Amino acid sequence: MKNKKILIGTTERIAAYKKMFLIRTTEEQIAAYYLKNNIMSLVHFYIGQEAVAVGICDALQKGDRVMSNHRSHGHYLAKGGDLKKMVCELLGKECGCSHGKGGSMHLIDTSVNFIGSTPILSSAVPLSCGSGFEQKYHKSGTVTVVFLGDGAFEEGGVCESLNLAALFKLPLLLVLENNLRSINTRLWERRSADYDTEKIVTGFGVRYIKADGNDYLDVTIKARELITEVRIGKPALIECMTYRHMAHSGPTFEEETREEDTAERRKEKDSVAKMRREILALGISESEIVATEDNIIKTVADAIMFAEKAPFPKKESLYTNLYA
Amino acid sequence: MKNKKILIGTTERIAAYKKMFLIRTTEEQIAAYYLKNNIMSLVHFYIGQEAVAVGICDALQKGDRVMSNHRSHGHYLAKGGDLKKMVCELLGKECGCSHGKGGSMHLIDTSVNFIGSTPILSSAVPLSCGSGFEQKYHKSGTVTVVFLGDGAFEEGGVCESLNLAALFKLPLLLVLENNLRSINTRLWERRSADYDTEKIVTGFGVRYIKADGNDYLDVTIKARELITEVRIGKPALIECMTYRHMAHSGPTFEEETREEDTAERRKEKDSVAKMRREILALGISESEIVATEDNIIKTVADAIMFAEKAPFPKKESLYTNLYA
Amino acid sequence: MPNRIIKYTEAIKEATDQIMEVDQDVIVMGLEVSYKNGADGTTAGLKEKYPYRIIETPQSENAITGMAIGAAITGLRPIVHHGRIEFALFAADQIFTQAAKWNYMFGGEHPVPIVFRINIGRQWGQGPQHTQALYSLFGNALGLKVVIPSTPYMAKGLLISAVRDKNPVVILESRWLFSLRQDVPTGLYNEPLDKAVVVKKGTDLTIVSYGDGLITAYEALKLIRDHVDVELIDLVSINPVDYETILKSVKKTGRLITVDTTNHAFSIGTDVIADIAKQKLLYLKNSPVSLSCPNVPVPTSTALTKYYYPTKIDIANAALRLMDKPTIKRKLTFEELHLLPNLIIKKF
Amino acid sequence: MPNRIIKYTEAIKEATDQIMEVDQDVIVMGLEVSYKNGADGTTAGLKEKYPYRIIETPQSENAITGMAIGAAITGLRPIVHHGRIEFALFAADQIFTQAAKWNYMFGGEHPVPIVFRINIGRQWGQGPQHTQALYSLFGNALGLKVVIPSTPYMAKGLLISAVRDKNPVVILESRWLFSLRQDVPTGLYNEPLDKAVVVKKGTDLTIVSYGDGLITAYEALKLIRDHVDVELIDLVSINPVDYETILKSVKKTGRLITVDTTNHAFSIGTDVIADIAKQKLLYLKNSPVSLSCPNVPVPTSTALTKYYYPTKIDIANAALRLMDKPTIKRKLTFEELHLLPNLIIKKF
Ligand SMILES: Cc1ncc(C[n+]2csc(CCOP(=O)(O)OP(=O)(O)O)c2C)c(N)n1
Ligand SMILES: Cc1ncc(C[n+]2csc(CCOP(=O)(O)OP(=O)(O)O)c2C)c(N)n1
Ligand SMILES: [Mg+2]
Ligand SMILES: [Mg+2]
Repeated sequence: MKNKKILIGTTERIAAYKKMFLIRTTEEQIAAYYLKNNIMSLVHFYIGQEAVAVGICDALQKGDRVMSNHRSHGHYLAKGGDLKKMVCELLGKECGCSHGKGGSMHLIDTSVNFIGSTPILSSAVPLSCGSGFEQKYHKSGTVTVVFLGDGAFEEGGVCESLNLAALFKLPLLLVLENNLRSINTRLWERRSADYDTEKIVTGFGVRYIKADGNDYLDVTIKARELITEVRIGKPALIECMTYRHMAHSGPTFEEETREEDTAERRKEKDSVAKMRREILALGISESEIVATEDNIIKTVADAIMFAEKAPFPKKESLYTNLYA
Repeated sequence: MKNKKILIGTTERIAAYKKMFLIRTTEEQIAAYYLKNNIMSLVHFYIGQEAVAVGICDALQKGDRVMSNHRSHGHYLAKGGDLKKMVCELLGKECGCSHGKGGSMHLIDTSVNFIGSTPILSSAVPLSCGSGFEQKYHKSGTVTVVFLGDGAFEEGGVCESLNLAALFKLPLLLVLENNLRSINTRLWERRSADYDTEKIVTGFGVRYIKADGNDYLDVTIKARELITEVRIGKPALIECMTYRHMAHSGPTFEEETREEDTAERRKEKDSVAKMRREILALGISESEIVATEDNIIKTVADAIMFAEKAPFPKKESLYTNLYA
Repeated sequence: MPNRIIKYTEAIKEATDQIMEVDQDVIVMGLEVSYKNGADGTTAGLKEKYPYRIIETPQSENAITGMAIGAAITGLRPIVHHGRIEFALFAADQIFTQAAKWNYMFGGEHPVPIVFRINIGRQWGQGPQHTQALYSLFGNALGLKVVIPSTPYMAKGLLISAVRDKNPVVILESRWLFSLRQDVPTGLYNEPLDKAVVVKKGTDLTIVSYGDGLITAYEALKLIRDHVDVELIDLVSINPVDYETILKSVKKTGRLITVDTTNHAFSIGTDVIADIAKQKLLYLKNSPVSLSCPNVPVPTSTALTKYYYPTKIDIANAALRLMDKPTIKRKLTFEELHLLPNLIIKKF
Repeated sequence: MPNRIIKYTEAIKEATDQIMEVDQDVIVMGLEVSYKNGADGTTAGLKEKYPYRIIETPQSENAITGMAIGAAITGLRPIVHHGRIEFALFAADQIFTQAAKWNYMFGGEHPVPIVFRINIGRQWGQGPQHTQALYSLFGNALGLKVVIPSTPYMAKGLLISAVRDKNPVVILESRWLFSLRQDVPTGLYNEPLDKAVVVKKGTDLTIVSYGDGLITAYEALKLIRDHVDVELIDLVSINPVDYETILKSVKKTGRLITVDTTNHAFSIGTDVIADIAKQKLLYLKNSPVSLSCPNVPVPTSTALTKYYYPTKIDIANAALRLMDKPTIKRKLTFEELHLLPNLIIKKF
């Protein structure tokens, strides 16, 4: 792996860090905003898992598509989704990416081929097979990526989809973000000691690779290699081991049931901090980084302010869009 | 394997042949009856797969349970289900095992722990996990067996159940009857070339073994070995490779889409004929066998005659049993 | 255009074939759709003509349905076939929570042009787990359009409209009607997805039904032709229900019978009757009457199913009773009760 | 027995605990049921007390539900918890095709003593895929008993009855009611699974509702106490519906309002109204009125959901209008519209 890392150049690394930091500060500022304003709308924060979203999306081309789940802010932003539209959506505003009808769990930005997210565990996986099917049918040469968690992986529809992906040779990459938890439950509560994800995945004829989901470079390099194959109809699954920093949902933390993923260890392994060290090591100065960060922080603060002031959808909007 | 076969003694082999022959002649006579009487009620014949049902059920103890699917006549009879009640059920009579309400696809005889069959593909698999769960909960020392086809194996609920079986250490044996077909579709139409059942099954932490489903001895010996382990909470799946002789449903044959499973090959591999050769080789005379067979044929003919004359359920019966 | 008499299943196949010819993005997915008598003949022969567009599938209703929806979202126009509603239930999430809600939940402009062809209902020996219809689920589900073709003509026209629609359309095909025959136009034509059809005009009373029940009612009319002047309405769509057409009729006749081929709680007839009841200043000559099945699952023995579904005699007598006329006594034959009606239907 | 005021969720937990104490065969399965605030507090602390009977599960609704049903068939009495009806839909086959039909399809004597606790309905920011109820599906499904507890008292009594019943019982728990508080008996008691409850007697008009809508109606009554004498009925069971209690009331009042907290097609109110409409010789003083939600999925923004559900003002005004009295004008606060009602309810 080590030597492959040189394939990712300085500019790319800086760009990646910026994206990771954007996701991080967006989430932090939104969490603070929710707390301050007592917002109890359902929300799932992505903090801790940024290396996965950015590592994967950096391996994609513009025409490639992404689908996602309940924890989709990071995926949306990594794919280039519009920040303001996302924040507006979270605050239920008319200019949100789903015009306030969807909220945090229903992000979409088809202009960048982020083609939708659904909070029903695993549902995006069969849907993403369909996207891959269409890409293949129209010989577009593009791929579809779907993000799912370790909990969602236990839904039978995922196994069915793995079979479809292999059978129809779909240009599909499944990104399994294994943060060791489904809500609070730990893997050992849900799987026997002999459970072997790789065997299951490859048993259906889908390639499998494991990556360090707290390490941008590891994720993105492995993803790039895989995607070349995916593009020619060899579907794959990449399992990214990572940690979710905050509570399962809501703008809070939850430390009681932590095992491997203690606050200390999460801090030690934090992907954003790690990436920051990487670019510091490239010779970028601390002050340069801070300036960049400040810029991003401000952009996000502006977006939140913008969203706060943006108008709510009108009553009439309730009744439209039942049908297309 | 060869040397293990001596473990199954002469008496047992003869008994097994009788059961296999019972299933065979029952099916043949019912098929003839359906044809003659133009009965168009849905029915799935088991002919060809007898070694599986009998081989497995001979490995069970009385308290052990069986659940089954749409093709359940053989499983029901192998577990010791009442013949007359089955035939009555097929003909829609009041004295049928389900009082005419269920028909061919809903056989049950709890007196011999054949605890039910359902034609919805894969649905019996989660249910059988529950039976195994109960056995374990009440420390009864018994096991549950569930029969499913290669088609049903593709339903996501089966994968979910494999995980549950391993996680909860259920005394559950899944019997995968791979007759190469789901209705007419062949395996290669439904699975990629890299599909590997063993990997999938063991990936969930469930033991896997493959058997020659046209060979009673192979099935029953492997099943006996497995079940000792199953009984102490190590779930397993046995995949029995076999052929379905008749059409998917109805009292007819279908030869157009056959590949490996041509009429010729089916005849060559026929499990009942094979078992007959085995007991001939044991020194049982042809005339003895024929006499036994004639006896069974007559028993079945009697059962059909009995069922034919038996009364239909009364109108009132329609309205009862919505609730227990 | 010349017409010729074809079967219900042939009408479906013809619609599929013709729409596939003109729209390269139409694909068909389902179990056995690529086989000779594919999907009861409704896709017969199409695999040869469209080798890459008739897609055989594993036994994985959930993922297959989801894959089709995903393809619809991204530009194809899939037709998914499910041989029984009970099989389609494995895909309940994809149909009711994903496809149905997709456009609304993203605030519009996210069409899901997909057709779900789902076979339902009565058939000899299919029993409690192979004969449900779940109309109430489909009628209540927001975001779906749901139609029930009662004839070959409707089967063809509705399927064509469904494929051309931008929304998820469910077509509930009653297996009981698969042998019906009718003069069907040879070319492409649309039948509206949201309009009830007045099958026969009349002044005495209104009968509202759909699918297999509509055909039974149609047969019942022949028995009482000289005694009651019935207005017969084919509901066609149960989501949305065309209340306007029904209301207009009931305003005229003042009497209403609904015929359901499932149990009565939360049934289609119930929905229709409630709508009439809520009308202000509408005075009926008699309380609405609902004919439906008993409050139990469908048993398997023909000795029991013969009492299960409302027959043409039941419907005829309900109409006669409502008009205070003497009722008919006649027993139906085994064939009438249990075999698919082998009728030739005139164009409504 | 001394009473004390406890929350809806506490009442559920208490029922579970007490029934587990007396029946060793009762087990609980579901996601997070073994955690501290398990299943929104409804199983909190029980894992410690019953380590082998509170069963944490993987994300596999289909197999988990099927496993529970299989255990019920063979002798246990499982309670299965689903956090949302949308999650339970993955187990649609097991609930509607297996558990519901099992006893009938085997001709009786094959009980399925299982309880499905399914959380449903409105909640801030849960949106189109986390707030459905699918009442019409549950009301129509043969073989299930389906109840909707409207108060802590009912939540406890109905759960106890459900666990003691030999049949599959679905309890639809409205999340909106989780903070309601009430005096609840400390011991075990049964509430009938098939009886509507007259919450308040009255003579002017009958209001029929259930769950969250019932509580809203209960609140509405306070606003019009001096103007309309309402008879308020809690439907309690939607499968079967206790039409008798409703009919008796409507015969007396001659006026009917139904309150639904979902869209109106194939709704519970529709079913109730149709039953009244079919009665011969029942003359109402006015057409029945149905209050329900608009014909669209539940959006997420509070700016839109505030118009979605019938409010106490809406209900009050519908009653006033039916009595030809002047209506009320009042705007509800954000808290009233979007936060769980934090009420103490008197015993009905
Ligand atoms: C089908 C379904 N079941 C249950 C839920 C409730 N739920 C929401 S998120 C979640 C945890 C999912 O865990 P995982 O897939 O690992 O994703 P993570 O939250 O860890 O990112 C659960 C159980 C759901 N949304 N959908
Ligand atoms: C969920 C579901 N989907 C489809 C069907 C229709 N169906 C009945 S039997 C069958 C073939 C099953 O094949 P397999 O499981 O291999 O069993 P076999 O018939 O070969 O014994 C199918 C598809 C069904 N009963 N249930
Ligand atoms: Mg997780
Ligand atoms: Mg097979």
